Amino acid sequence: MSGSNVLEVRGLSARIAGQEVVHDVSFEVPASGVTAVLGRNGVGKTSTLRAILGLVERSGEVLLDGVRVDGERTDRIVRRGVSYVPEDREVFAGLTVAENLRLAERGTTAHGTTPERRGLVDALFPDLVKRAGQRAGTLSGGQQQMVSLARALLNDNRILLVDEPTKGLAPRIVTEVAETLATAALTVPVLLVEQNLQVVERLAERVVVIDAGRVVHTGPARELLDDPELVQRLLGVSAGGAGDEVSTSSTSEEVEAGR
Amino acid sequence: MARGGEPVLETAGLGLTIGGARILTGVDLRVGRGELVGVIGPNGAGKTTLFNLISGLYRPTSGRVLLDGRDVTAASVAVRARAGLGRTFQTSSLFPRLSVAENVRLATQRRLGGSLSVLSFPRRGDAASAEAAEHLVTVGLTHRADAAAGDLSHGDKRKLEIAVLLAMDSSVVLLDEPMAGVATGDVAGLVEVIRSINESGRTVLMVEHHMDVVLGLADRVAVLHHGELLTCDVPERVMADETVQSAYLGTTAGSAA
Amino acid sequence: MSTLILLIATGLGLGGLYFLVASGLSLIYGLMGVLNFAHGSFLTLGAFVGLAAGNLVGAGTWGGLLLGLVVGALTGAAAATVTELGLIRPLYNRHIEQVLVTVGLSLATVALFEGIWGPNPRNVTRPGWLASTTDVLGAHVPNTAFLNVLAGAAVLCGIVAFLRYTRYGLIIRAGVENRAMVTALGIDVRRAFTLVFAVGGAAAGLGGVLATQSLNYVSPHMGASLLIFAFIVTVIGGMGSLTGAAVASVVVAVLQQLANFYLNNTGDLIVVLLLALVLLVRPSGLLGRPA
Amino acid sequence: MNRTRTLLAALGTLALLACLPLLAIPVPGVLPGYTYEPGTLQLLALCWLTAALALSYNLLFGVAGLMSFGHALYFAAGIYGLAIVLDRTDVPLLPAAALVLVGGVALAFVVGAISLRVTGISFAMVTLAFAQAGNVLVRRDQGDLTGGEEGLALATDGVPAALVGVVNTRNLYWLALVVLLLVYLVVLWIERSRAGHVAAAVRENEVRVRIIGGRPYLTKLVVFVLAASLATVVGMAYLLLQSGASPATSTADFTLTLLVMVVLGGVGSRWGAVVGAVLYTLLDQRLAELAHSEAVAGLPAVLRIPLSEPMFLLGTCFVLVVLFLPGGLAGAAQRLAARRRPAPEGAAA
Repeated sequence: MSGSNVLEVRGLSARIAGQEVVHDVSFEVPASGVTAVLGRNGVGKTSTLRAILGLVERSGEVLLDGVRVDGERTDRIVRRGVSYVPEDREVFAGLTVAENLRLAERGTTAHGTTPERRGLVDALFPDLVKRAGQRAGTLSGGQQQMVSLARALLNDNRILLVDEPTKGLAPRIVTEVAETLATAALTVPVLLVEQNLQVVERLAERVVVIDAGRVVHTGPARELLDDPELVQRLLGVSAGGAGDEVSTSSTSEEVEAGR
Repeated sequence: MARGGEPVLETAGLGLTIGGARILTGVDLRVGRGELVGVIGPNGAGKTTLFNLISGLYRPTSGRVLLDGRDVTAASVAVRARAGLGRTFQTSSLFPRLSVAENVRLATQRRLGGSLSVLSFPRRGDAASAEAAEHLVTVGLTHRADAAAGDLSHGDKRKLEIAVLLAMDSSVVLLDEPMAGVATGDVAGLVEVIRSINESGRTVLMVEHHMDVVLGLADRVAVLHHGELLTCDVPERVMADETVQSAYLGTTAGSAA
Repeated sequence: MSTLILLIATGLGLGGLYFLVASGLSLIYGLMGVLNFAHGSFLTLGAFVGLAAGNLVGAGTWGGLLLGLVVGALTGAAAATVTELGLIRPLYNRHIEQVLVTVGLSLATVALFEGIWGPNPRNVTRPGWLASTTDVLGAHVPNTAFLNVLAGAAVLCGIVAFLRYTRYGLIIRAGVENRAMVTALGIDVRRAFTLVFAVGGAAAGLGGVLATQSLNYVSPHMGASLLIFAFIVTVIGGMGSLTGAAVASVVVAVLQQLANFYLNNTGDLIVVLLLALVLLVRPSGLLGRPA
Repeated sequence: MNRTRTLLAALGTLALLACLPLLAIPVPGVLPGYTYEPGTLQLLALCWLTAALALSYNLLFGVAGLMSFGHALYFAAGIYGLAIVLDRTDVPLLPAAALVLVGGVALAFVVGAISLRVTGISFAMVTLAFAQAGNVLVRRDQGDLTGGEEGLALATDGVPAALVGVVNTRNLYWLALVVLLLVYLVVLWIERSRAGHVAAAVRENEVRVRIIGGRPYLTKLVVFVLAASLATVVGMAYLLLQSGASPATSTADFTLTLLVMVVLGGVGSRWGAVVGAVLYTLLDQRLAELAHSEAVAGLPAVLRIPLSEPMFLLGTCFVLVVLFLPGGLAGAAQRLAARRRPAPEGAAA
């Protein structure tokens, strides 16, 4: 066991409605930086994250800082410092922004909320401070994603699990989300599920590729993204030039110029 | 329109707004008879919503859906299905505790009539069962005919969905990410099945992330982005379109050559 | 005119009772998806134990009634807590089984109550004022109606304030929307479940003692008969909607009183007809979210 | 081969049950006396009718997945309908029964059409409300039709003499057995029919049924009406057996006891429903006797009170089954068989 890994997953399987959707997945997340989980739609990336948290039926080992947590309930695992930013945001639509954030505060426990963290979140999301009294359901998709991220960042976490944070967002917002995540990743390791390869390129140092519920590739992000053939084979997307120096921000500028 | 003449499936100004959020706006899509149209777009662009509106699971807040020139906007899911509209779901949606054969037979039985009869029994030899058995042969699931559908592997479930689709004998078929969760090695076989469905004269509208599959199969490609239809054209032109490139392909994997 | 006022006033009083039962049902269903058949037993138990406690101070005194109300509410809360911890929690997320255990519990407890307190209704002694009436625009309105309306309104305000201003209220409101996500924020949502059961049980226990004052008797079956109307109220108001339950309680009870007087004692049937009508026009109930 | 054996076993059991009134078998502790005695036959006949009713409820709940809390309404409709027709008119038994059946079907159709607009828990509550309305009507005794709390005695003028009186309990026993067999066959028939298969499909995945062009609402309505009509038929036989109608059969509690029987036996299992119902009826009977026995009367209150309430024991027993025996008796039997089956293979290898 390596001491530099914050999270280790060994032989993890997940079942949904009695059907195994993740089979014997193993990988590590180093104690700093972003590790991206890649794979085509429906291969079990989301289920892997949810299995780590115990939100779906699972078997196998999950170690947080070398300690097994797979026997614990979801809320206990989260209180050990594992925050989750789910696919589709899952903000509480009927609650105000302030209430959404208040709900996420875990108090002054070991991995709870500190005044500094609260200040950081306020600084990171000035828009949310302005909209504190607004119902979260009336926010735009991008704003909801910010609420979801802010909920996770309020606490002093050991790791963030982030599921497709850019899904369905406009390119400019994608850039914003990516920048926010980059800032967050300076202080806490992130396990990121992402379809947008440019976001992956911008953020991730390491990648784990899943296909049909199994890990089929792990390694440095560069190595995968520089190899169009590998991208094509593993992810099923025509990656003509993932290695080109197209950054997220330049892409969004193109879009805006084009409109 | 690449094939056929008259549009068999048409949406006009189709839109859905939920609680002030615009999920889909003003989608005008015309699919000709026998065509295979791929629908692409980043996650959350509204592709599945479009399918739910066309198949009737959702009611649009604006616009119309026309099937064979007939306005079916107000028609129920079942009525549309009877009018020849079939679909699959992204995640398997079967009758988990019924057998594989029974899953298929329920569709053939519905089509051949007498579904609500308490006086007639389904039998091994009857027309509905015989046809169901044929479809199982087509997708290669005969050896699992008596297994409960819920016990199948993911790949076999996808095959079963295709068999049910064949059993419905729909003239228009909506495929929602048929490759989702299918191991890379099995993709080629499934592509052939979809091709044969299309070549038997059925119109296919297919949401798919797997670009090679879309480019290899589709007569035309529709691009959805933020709930709007950016374009719908032959693959070459869609791939060359700058707006599409930056909006979708650009943010996915760089530009296609 | 005075008859109409009397009927509306007694209807409002009855509505207060219905709401005390329906509020708990609605809260529990909204958060946990459980239809609690044993809710009537919480009411009956609260009534018997509350009255017994009140009699220690003195039957028919205000002090006794006050103590009875407090003890009744506490008893209901305790019974509900034990039920949640012992029977509902082990069947986490298996809604049908959860309904089934509450069905079994209701059958068993009613029988047990019969065994302990006998199958027949027993008269209760009320404080003098509660046994008399007050003149309102010529109508002799039973004073229990005022007490019931007051209690119903107080419980409504109390629950609304609890939901709006406390952290547990926040957790419950969030849990109604998305339970899994509440858990994923590091919150033990099961504690909120137990609390909701306890709050619902307290309202039912309170309703039980109040019902004895209105009916002037206490019986092992009073919970079951009130429960059926509470079910109807919950469906008409919209499953899981607290305000819906409040509105429907008043509508159902007033209509029932009017029909009983003007339409030859057909109140119960009219209520069922109203239910059918609501289902035909608006299957999700008056204030329920459309499916 | 296996099927033939099962069929032979079933026929054998049936023949034995049919011969019981002619035999003198004592089953101490279970039956009150020898099998030919009227008291015993009456209890057994009650078991068969309850089993038939539980089968009809299992069709609704187990096959179509419709949790109704108002099935007693159609049972009571059979009992009271026939009692009233025989009491108020000169129509002979068979035409009267046909008339009541038509009425039962119409009632089920109307109530089903309305309650099936909602699903799940709401459906349960709405069916309960309708049944409660029926109960209120029966108890209120409008126009002296139902006899209120007293109930209604069977008017025997239109009934064949062979079905009246304690001396003819044997015939009533056979009638009950025939009704059980009939209901079993009809339920089997419906389950195996095309509509039965669609109903099971609706239970599994309603959206998918709509996607393949089926009509879940109509399917559910068909099953609802069929199950209700069977209950009406059983109700009419029940009237003859008990030679009277009592308002207790129209209460919500009565439906709940049906639910208890079906869950006890195993939801969705036909023989489970039969065994559950028979077991329940016998237990109910024996526990009531236990309650009044001297052994119990001598106990301290903590033990005496619970033991003297059969419903308390049954309710508790039911809760335990739900908590610890998923699938009821049928589920337990299945698990037992599954555990036993691999053993011989292992021995052979």
